[in-house]
Amino acid sequence: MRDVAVIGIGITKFGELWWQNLRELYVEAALKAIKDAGVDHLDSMYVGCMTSGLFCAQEHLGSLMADYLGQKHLPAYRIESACASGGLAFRLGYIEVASGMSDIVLVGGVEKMLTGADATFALASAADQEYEAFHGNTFPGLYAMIAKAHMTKYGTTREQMAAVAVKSHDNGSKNPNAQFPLKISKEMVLNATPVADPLGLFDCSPVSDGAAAVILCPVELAKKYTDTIIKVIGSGAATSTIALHQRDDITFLDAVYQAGKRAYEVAGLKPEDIDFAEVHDCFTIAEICCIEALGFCEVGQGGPFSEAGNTALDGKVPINTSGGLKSKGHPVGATGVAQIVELVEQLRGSAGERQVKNAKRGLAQNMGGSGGSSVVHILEVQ
Amino acid sequence: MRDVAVIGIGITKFGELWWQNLRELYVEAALKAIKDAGVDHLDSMYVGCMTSGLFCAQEHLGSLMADYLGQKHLPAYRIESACASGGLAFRLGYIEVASGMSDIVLVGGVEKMLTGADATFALASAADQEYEAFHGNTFPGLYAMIAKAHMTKYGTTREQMAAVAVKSHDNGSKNPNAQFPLKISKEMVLNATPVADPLGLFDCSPVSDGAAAVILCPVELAKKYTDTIIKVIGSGAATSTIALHQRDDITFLDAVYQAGKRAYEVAGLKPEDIDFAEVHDCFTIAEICCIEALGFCEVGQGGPFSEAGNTALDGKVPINTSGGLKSKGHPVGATGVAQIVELVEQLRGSAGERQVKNAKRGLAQNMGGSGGSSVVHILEVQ
Amino acid sequence: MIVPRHYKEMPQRYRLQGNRCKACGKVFLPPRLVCPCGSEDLEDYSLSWKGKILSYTIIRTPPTQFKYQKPYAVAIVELEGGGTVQCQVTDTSLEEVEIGKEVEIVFRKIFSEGEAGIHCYGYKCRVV
Amino acid sequence: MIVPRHYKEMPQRYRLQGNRCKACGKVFLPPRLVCPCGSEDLEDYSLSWKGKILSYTIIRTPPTQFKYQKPYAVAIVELEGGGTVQCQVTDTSLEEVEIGKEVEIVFRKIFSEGEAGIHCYGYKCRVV
Ligand SMILES: [Zn+2]
Ligand SMILES: [Zn+2]
Repeated sequence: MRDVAVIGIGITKFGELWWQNLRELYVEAALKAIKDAGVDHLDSMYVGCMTSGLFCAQEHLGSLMADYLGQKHLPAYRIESACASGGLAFRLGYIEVASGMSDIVLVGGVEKMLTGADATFALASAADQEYEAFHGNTFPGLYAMIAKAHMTKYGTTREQMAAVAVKSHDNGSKNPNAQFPLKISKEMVLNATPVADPLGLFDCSPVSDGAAAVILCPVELAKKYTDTIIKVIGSGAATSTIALHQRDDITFLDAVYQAGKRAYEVAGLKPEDIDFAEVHDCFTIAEICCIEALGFCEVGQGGPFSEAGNTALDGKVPINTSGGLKSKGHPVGATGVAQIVELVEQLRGSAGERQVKNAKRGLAQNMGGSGGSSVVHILEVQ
Repeated sequence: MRDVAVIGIGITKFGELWWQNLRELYVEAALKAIKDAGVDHLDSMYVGCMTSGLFCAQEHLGSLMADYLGQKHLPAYRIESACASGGLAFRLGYIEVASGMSDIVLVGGVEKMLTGADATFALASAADQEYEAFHGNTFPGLYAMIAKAHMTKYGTTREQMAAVAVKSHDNGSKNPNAQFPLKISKEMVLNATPVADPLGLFDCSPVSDGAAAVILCPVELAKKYTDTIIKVIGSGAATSTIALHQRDDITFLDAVYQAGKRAYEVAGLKPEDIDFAEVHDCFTIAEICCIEALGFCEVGQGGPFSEAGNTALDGKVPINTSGGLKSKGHPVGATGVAQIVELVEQLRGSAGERQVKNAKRGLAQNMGGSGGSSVVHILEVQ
Repeated sequence: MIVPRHYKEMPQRYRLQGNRCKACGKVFLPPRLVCPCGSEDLEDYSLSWKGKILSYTIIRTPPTQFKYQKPYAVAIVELEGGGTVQCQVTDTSLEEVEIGKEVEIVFRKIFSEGEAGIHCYGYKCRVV
Repeated sequence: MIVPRHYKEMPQRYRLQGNRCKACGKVFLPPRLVCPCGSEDLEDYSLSWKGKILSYTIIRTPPTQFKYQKPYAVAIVELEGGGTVQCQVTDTSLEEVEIGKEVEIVFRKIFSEGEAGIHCYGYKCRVV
């Protein structure tokens, strides 16, 4: 398999983008990525999107997006794995380039969530519809159950969860594309409107519109386009039990652990070799569980680890420098690709105010549902 | 890239399967394929499905299906390209095995359409929702427009279209898994309830539940499992303009032409080298346009070519020996994988009453929407 | 459910507001960000309200939200000065709908959506 | 829309009818065709109507079809003799819902669906 590099990135503003529809969001991000890379054609395209069916009554996104991107006849695939759709699309684009089948591949992610559709209902399609959603549970509800169990088992506190949100908003305040680029206080998190106990509004990522895109090519070819070679050095994907109640231990995200393990193996690295990471903080408790499963701290210690500042921009391992899903926004299909965009910004040294010092290796971890699937990538600047 | 073989196949009955839900259909087909291949593990899985979101309010099929297949932690992807979802899933499984990343890959396709949801509405999500479905057009309506234009431009007749349906049902009557395994007459087609003029009920494939699955591995490894090596010798995919009215010529399916062209190039073959084919006959006119775009007859001559018996089981190039979407049924996400299953049955010489004599090379062509995407594979028995 | 989506599309649906590629002249409804010719230099363009039928069908089994309208004709209309649309044929007997017939675009209610019965408006055409 | 789907699930929802792996003893609701241990030798098994709460939450922003029930508790319940379910906690004040509490399964209406207001029934639990 060939070595693969990311040579272009593009992203839209994330937020309530009433004036942009599904195809316009996607094309905006894709055109930016194409220009950023400087490529004059594409060989193939992967579109990560969770549920344009339920939000927009629109499937067949490969055809729609290739058409509106003006790429007549381009082979194009739509990849879905709930909120991990973007990350898995990236993995498949990576495999196609590595295989030798294609040279220039665009991977885009998009979600148009503000359409008038019931977002709570649509997002529940990532859970076991018949045995979770049927009973009235929701996405915040599933993570709330994880939080309750984590608090009981490990003594994790609401204050520790709040520290995660405060940190993410600190970073997001430095990201012009963030949906909520504003700092918040621990008190705001603790006193926010309850959504699903123990989670309040500021524990939850928002409902967002947005798109992101990247261009992949073989490392050998990348030298034609750029001097800063950003290489994909690790990739791993895994699934787990879809329904939360059927898992042996609901506090441990084993799909994240498995995906991370494989990515570390491919890269020949350990968690301590990672300089910074984007992890899937759809809820504050999710970030805590993800950094545990990825080995950035001990299992059960994600709360105290976060509260002590280890995950801050100047901490031991900066987490979600972009602001994360929490502050940047979470257009679900776009999220996994947007994480790669942030990794590239950091590795290029172009992350501005939120730049991590000496960022040489970054990890992106994207997750579907309540942890039923996950995908991890490790990128390194050469 | 490594050579790839198909070593296992599995399929459910197609039809109105009220007693089986989405996950049960998929797992039944997948278990059959695993047993047929004789493999003891899987490395990766691709699930083709169009719109389980609109039919079942269920996304995240990679996680759901890996879980219910008992394959804990298996990397799994859901691929969507409307009615070409299954065929594109097969192509991505093929790329993954060819790349060297995985050895044993399961590709499954599934659709549960009889759920009480409005199937006409759900299927219209394959078209341009905002500029086709919004105006009240439907899938039969789009193909009806193609038919009207084809009749006007080339003189294609209703009788020629009816001949396609009669031939498909002749074949389907020999397929125990077919939804409608019964012979029909030309008069039945011509006098059927009108659906979208000029198409009547017997011009249209039915609404179906069903699933199909295949197992891929490198040719080198295949020898461990079987003496009959069935190799993927060609693969091509393409998209085109999603909205019918924006195409330069609505009678020519250029995504089919492009996908076929690429598959022929990879295989180093011409249309006349193909012994038999499964093509995407969601409507009688679709089969006519597909055999034209694939080069089995001259452009515009698909009608007379079919009426003259060239596509019959004992004709020049037998088309849809399985009964096609028309008689076998069309659970949309399953269709592309079911086409591969039929190719393998024929190449193994195990197609029973519908066996094509000297079947050495078969072609499968799967299509999304009104031709907005297509994928073509060529398989050969070694 | 469709309302915020629909609101976004109003300029296209109410005024046939699309755009036109300055490089190759191709006309688009809805407007595009990039032309298949590769150009991103597109200008606003309001499509003509006159055209002719390229193809059509009579829908006899519609989706739920159109059930009270059946049977109805849907046509592909090529507009004078460029661009094509797909829309219902209204104010015309079904027998009169034929390929090649001249039509004019008219503004109509398309369907009513959801429990609240929100009216969605847009263009149809009629044979002249 | 959900009715034919729901009908299929009735044995599970009305009688907690699942199955059990004869090789490893694991209990499943809904029934499975193959156990993660690899065995396809599973036998019908009706889950117990008694159990205890493993975790829970109070839903305050429900999806549309549950809007009139809010706030309500949803729990993960481990049943005696194997198997777990996720369901609402009913006939119980929200303050009484805690991890470790013993519950019994009861048969209730879950929600009403669609314009026709079809009732969907199934299991809930209550603290005993
Ligand atoms: Zn142009
Ligand atoms: Zn077992």
